[in-house]
Amino acid sequence: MPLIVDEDLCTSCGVCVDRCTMDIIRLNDDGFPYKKYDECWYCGVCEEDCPENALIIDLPFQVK
Amino acid sequence: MPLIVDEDLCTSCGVCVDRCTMDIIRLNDDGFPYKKYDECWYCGVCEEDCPENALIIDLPFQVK
Amino acid sequence: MIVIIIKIKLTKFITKNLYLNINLQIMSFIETKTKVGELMNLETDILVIGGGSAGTMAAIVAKEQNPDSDVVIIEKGEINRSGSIAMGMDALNIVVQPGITTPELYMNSARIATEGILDYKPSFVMAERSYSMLKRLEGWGIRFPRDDENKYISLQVHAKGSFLIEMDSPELKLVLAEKVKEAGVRVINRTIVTKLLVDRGQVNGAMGFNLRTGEFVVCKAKATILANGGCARFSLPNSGYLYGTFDYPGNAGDGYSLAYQAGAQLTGFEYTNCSPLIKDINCPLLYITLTRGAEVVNALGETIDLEYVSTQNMLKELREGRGPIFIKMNHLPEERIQEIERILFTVERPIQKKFWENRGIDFREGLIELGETEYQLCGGHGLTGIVVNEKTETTLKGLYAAGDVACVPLQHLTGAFVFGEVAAEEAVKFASNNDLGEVDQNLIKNEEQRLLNVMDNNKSGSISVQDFEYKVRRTISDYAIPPKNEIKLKRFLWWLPRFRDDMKDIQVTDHHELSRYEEIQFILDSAELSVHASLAREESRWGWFHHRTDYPEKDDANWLKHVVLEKGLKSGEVQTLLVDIENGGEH
Amino acid sequence: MIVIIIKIKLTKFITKNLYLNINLQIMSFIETKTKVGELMNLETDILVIGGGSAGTMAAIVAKEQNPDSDVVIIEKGEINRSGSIAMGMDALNIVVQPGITTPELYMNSARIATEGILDYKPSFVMAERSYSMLKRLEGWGIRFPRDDENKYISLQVHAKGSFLIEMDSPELKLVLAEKVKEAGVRVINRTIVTKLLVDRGQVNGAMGFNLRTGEFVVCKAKATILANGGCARFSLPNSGYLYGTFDYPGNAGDGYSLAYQAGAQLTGFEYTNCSPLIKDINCPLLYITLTRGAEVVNALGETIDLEYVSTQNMLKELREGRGPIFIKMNHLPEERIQEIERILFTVERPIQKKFWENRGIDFREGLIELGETEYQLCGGHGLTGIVVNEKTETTLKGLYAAGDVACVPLQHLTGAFVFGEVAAEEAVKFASNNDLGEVDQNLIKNEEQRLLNVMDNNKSGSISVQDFEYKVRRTISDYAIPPKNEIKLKRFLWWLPRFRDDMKDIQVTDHHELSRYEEIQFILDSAELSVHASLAREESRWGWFHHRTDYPEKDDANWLKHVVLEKGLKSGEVQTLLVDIENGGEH
Repeated sequence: MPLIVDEDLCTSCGVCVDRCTMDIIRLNDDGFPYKKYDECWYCGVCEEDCPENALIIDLPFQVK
Repeated sequence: MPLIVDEDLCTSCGVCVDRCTMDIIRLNDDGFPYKKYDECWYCGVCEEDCPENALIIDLPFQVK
Repeated sequence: MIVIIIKIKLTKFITKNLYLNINLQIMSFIETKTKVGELMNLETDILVIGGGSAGTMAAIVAKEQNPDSDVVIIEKGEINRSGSIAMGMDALNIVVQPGITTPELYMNSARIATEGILDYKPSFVMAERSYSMLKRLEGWGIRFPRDDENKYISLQVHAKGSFLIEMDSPELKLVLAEKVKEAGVRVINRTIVTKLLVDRGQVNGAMGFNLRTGEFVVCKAKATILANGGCARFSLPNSGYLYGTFDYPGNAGDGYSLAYQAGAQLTGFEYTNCSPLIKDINCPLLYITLTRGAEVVNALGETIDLEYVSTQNMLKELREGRGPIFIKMNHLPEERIQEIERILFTVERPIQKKFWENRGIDFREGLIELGETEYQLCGGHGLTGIVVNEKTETTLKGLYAAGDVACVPLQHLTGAFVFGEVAAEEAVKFASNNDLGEVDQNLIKNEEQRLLNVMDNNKSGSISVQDFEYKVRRTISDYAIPPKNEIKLKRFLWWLPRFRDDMKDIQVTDHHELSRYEEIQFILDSAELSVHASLAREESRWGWFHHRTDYPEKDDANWLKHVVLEKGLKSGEVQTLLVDIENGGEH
Repeated sequence: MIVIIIKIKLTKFITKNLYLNINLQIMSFIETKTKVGELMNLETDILVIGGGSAGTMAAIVAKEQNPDSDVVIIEKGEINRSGSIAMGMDALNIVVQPGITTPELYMNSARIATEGILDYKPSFVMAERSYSMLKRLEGWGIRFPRDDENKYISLQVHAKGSFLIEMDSPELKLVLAEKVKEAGVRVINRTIVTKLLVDRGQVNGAMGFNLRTGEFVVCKAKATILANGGCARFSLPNSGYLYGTFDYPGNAGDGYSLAYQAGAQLTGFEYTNCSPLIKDINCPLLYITLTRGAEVVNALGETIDLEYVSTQNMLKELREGRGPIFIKMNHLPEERIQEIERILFTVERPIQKKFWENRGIDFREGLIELGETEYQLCGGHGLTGIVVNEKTETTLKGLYAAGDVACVPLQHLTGAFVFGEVAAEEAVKFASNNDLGEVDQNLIKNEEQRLLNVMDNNKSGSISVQDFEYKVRRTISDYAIPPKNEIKLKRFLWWLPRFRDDMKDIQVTDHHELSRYEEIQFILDSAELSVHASLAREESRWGWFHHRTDYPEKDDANWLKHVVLEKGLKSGEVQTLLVDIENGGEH
């Protein structure tokens, strides 16, 4: 259940990391967000609050 | 749910690897058995057939 | 103390690499502080634990009441999007509009919905203050749509009266966070509270840690408001996915456990409740669709009779083998469908849009299968919480409780806001007459040491926090939810000390995992309280939610009472008391 | 072809490091061949797929019948400890002892137990040949204890007659493997069969791969015996642990899928059955304890009436809210407890000893909680399998089936052995009159390419095989097991093509994982067959196991029939036929 990141749009601003309601997003070595922990509630905040619309979340496999 | 191996007794003979009914045991770099895959049926064959009685299996956490 | 907020405006002209470097530095700074041991020492007038609907309202109103008082919010997430309404809500469920409905009428409805387990005063106060709360929110820019006659659009989901008022507010939580900031409230984000500071029955603040940096946080306070939600992570969701819960899964019973361990009284823990929501994903849609003409049909094609929106009737269909049940909308006009879609896909859980696209289902044709959610404990959707009076006072001096953590049955979002307001008023009054209480430094040292010990001892544990939680919650599913009986409930009590002991085998490698470890303790405490309450209530009540196979009947003669729980002063065990219902269940 | 067996005798004088080096070399040799692409090309007279109870017996007897015939066993595990009886068994469940019971009496019992869904001839043949099978095993050194009067110890678990004979044989499987070796059978271990070779309705062997080395294995054969078990990995165990099943989880419905895809007929797939066994661990103990005086009590303390060992009665207690249920033994004399412990802790699932020690439960005091196992499909414990006659002939020329994979209802271990014997006799006869059939080389190339493609395309899949299987089996739990109805069953059919399509997202990084990937296909095929059969049978039968809420009654007038399934020649879809029961359910 990955985050789908448009690397051309993402500015590595970290808003998704800041806002994630379950504290599961971090930036990887290239500065792009990924789910470090498998605890997504699919609240949609990361996608909604991304200032560049660079991010799409996929639903966890077990619930989709 | 680890295999508990008595490293003094284990001769790295590989019988546990050979006999495992779910094909989940391998020898690590030190020649000692470990569960490479989390698919133990706790049949007990590895423990029973070990010629040195060097091996004890623990039950998977979810069923014990 | 001065809070410095650094805000870097993003512009498209700054190169991406610059951002990247800045942010990587910030991130690595965050990640390298990997030990509890750093200390943040705070003092405040009013500490609010939990920055969701109730907590933000409490903090804002406290500053309104006394701009000179210092107010701190400690929030486990991040205040802009924390709590259960991260993505807004579609309605205020309980609003008594002057001239249209009355608090008394609401009380009639609520008493039916709770089968009489309802104290008069708190619920009445909520109803009474609900309209001014709507006006407050409207004043802050929250939209409450009106019809052609310029009336708020209301819908009937209660037995008597249309109390539900439509609200169009995807940005509700952002607005609240902005108001918090404007008010000058100090916000400590990403910090989990693990213990209240208590001295001789008075609460003097709280302790916890930052779940990214591990910084140990101690906050002394003249008054403390618990507003950190119910227990959403109770039994196992059907999907097996631990976080696929109806309510926000950050709510792990934190507040129940904190209050219980501090010595407060709690009640309603026998009412383990669930809902029929979208199967697998567990997102809500009942009120939104059913109030707009949707029907519920069972596997035999029969329309389920819903006098009003009764989830119990639907769950019965599932239990009695007439499942699956579905929401059917293909008879609705196109504009109604679009209205439903607009609400469902923009507010509360907008991810639904993606879900239905992926499933290839269009409401115009396809049926929406409903499934039973996990069971939860909650003051908002249920009857569970800390004992409070109409002033949000708990049984501990200096401790107030508002929102899902407090037992004002079925209070929904309205209750969170109204009692956030009330808690602020009361806490400000209390704080103005009190100094910072005494704090035993050993309490603080012990809590820090306990957390340090877990980080030290659990590094190489053999069980992941998720595997552990799975077994705990599966065992809750096996023994602590309906159908209940004495033997099942006692089986859970057999497991409890084993689980607590087995926690030494949980692997904890960073402070994020430490927070999940702490949450498992909250879940176990919540379950312990629930099981004791369920054992105590030797009857069945609130339909299926406290159905005991060994006492299958409701017994009003003997059991129109609260089961109240508290920690035994000497035994350290759960004590149960039977307490009469305020106004004898009548008014 | 000559099989060279290298046996290095272990002595304590050889240094450990030497062992280590030898073994590490072997292991690294095994692990480095990580591509399907190597080819093992075999030809044989008789190919036995599955080296468990039925398969080893078939191979041994085939060599007995014609020592000149070449016999190959392809086994997914390793022959010394493969199949469902890796650690031995405590009893032969069905033995007709001359002068004590009769095949006719057994048929009466079996007809009651199967509610009439029983062909006369195969079950009769099994009963008839059961005593000589006991004698054969005894001749091989398997111990059947006798009482003071020198009679075999028999216990009654059937409605009529004591057919269960005690057996004391922890080493049963090792003895069978030794006999296989002595007979000169070629054994290909760690090889999963993924497809049968079929030409114009005749089976000519099989293909698969070594799940350690990835070597692609093609074995042409004059006759093929399927003996690879039922589907133990069907619905989800209550523990959520995929491999915590009652039956050996290596049985994933391999044989059902292979036979179906090859065009054979199958039957009894609507009888999804489960058992009340030790909760959480799902190990068996019912017959062993209940035949020795143990009782089953429910949560209300009532002893459950068990006219004979009826699992359906026990499951009803759980369903109707009177659970948990327990096995109670505290009234038994010490020597009886010790006898039970000796059996439980040495044979079949000796791990139980560790389980009870860990739980701190002593049978002298504690109760044993029973839980419902996952649902399974099985010819041994159930009524499901490939259509066979009393000669083990399937509906495909050259293909025989024996043991759990074949539908001889409730045949247990006796059936595996007897029909292993029968299959060998028939296959040897058939092979002596047949050459190796034609094999279309494209079939072989296509199958190899399919496997290579999975290894290539699924390297970086986003879903682990275990996560995938969890969802598949949870969905089976949701829709394909009792209580059933048309809508639920059709919901599963909605999921089927989605699951098959989603398999492209499964991560497969080695051939072990590839074998788990293939097993998911077997599980999906088994579920598809089961759902179609359940839809076809528009009545309820065999108690709870095929209970339809939309057809809740048993209807002997119209439904004393087999639902037979086969793959439609043109459609490629499941076809269902209704077939009369041999001898009209009577004899």
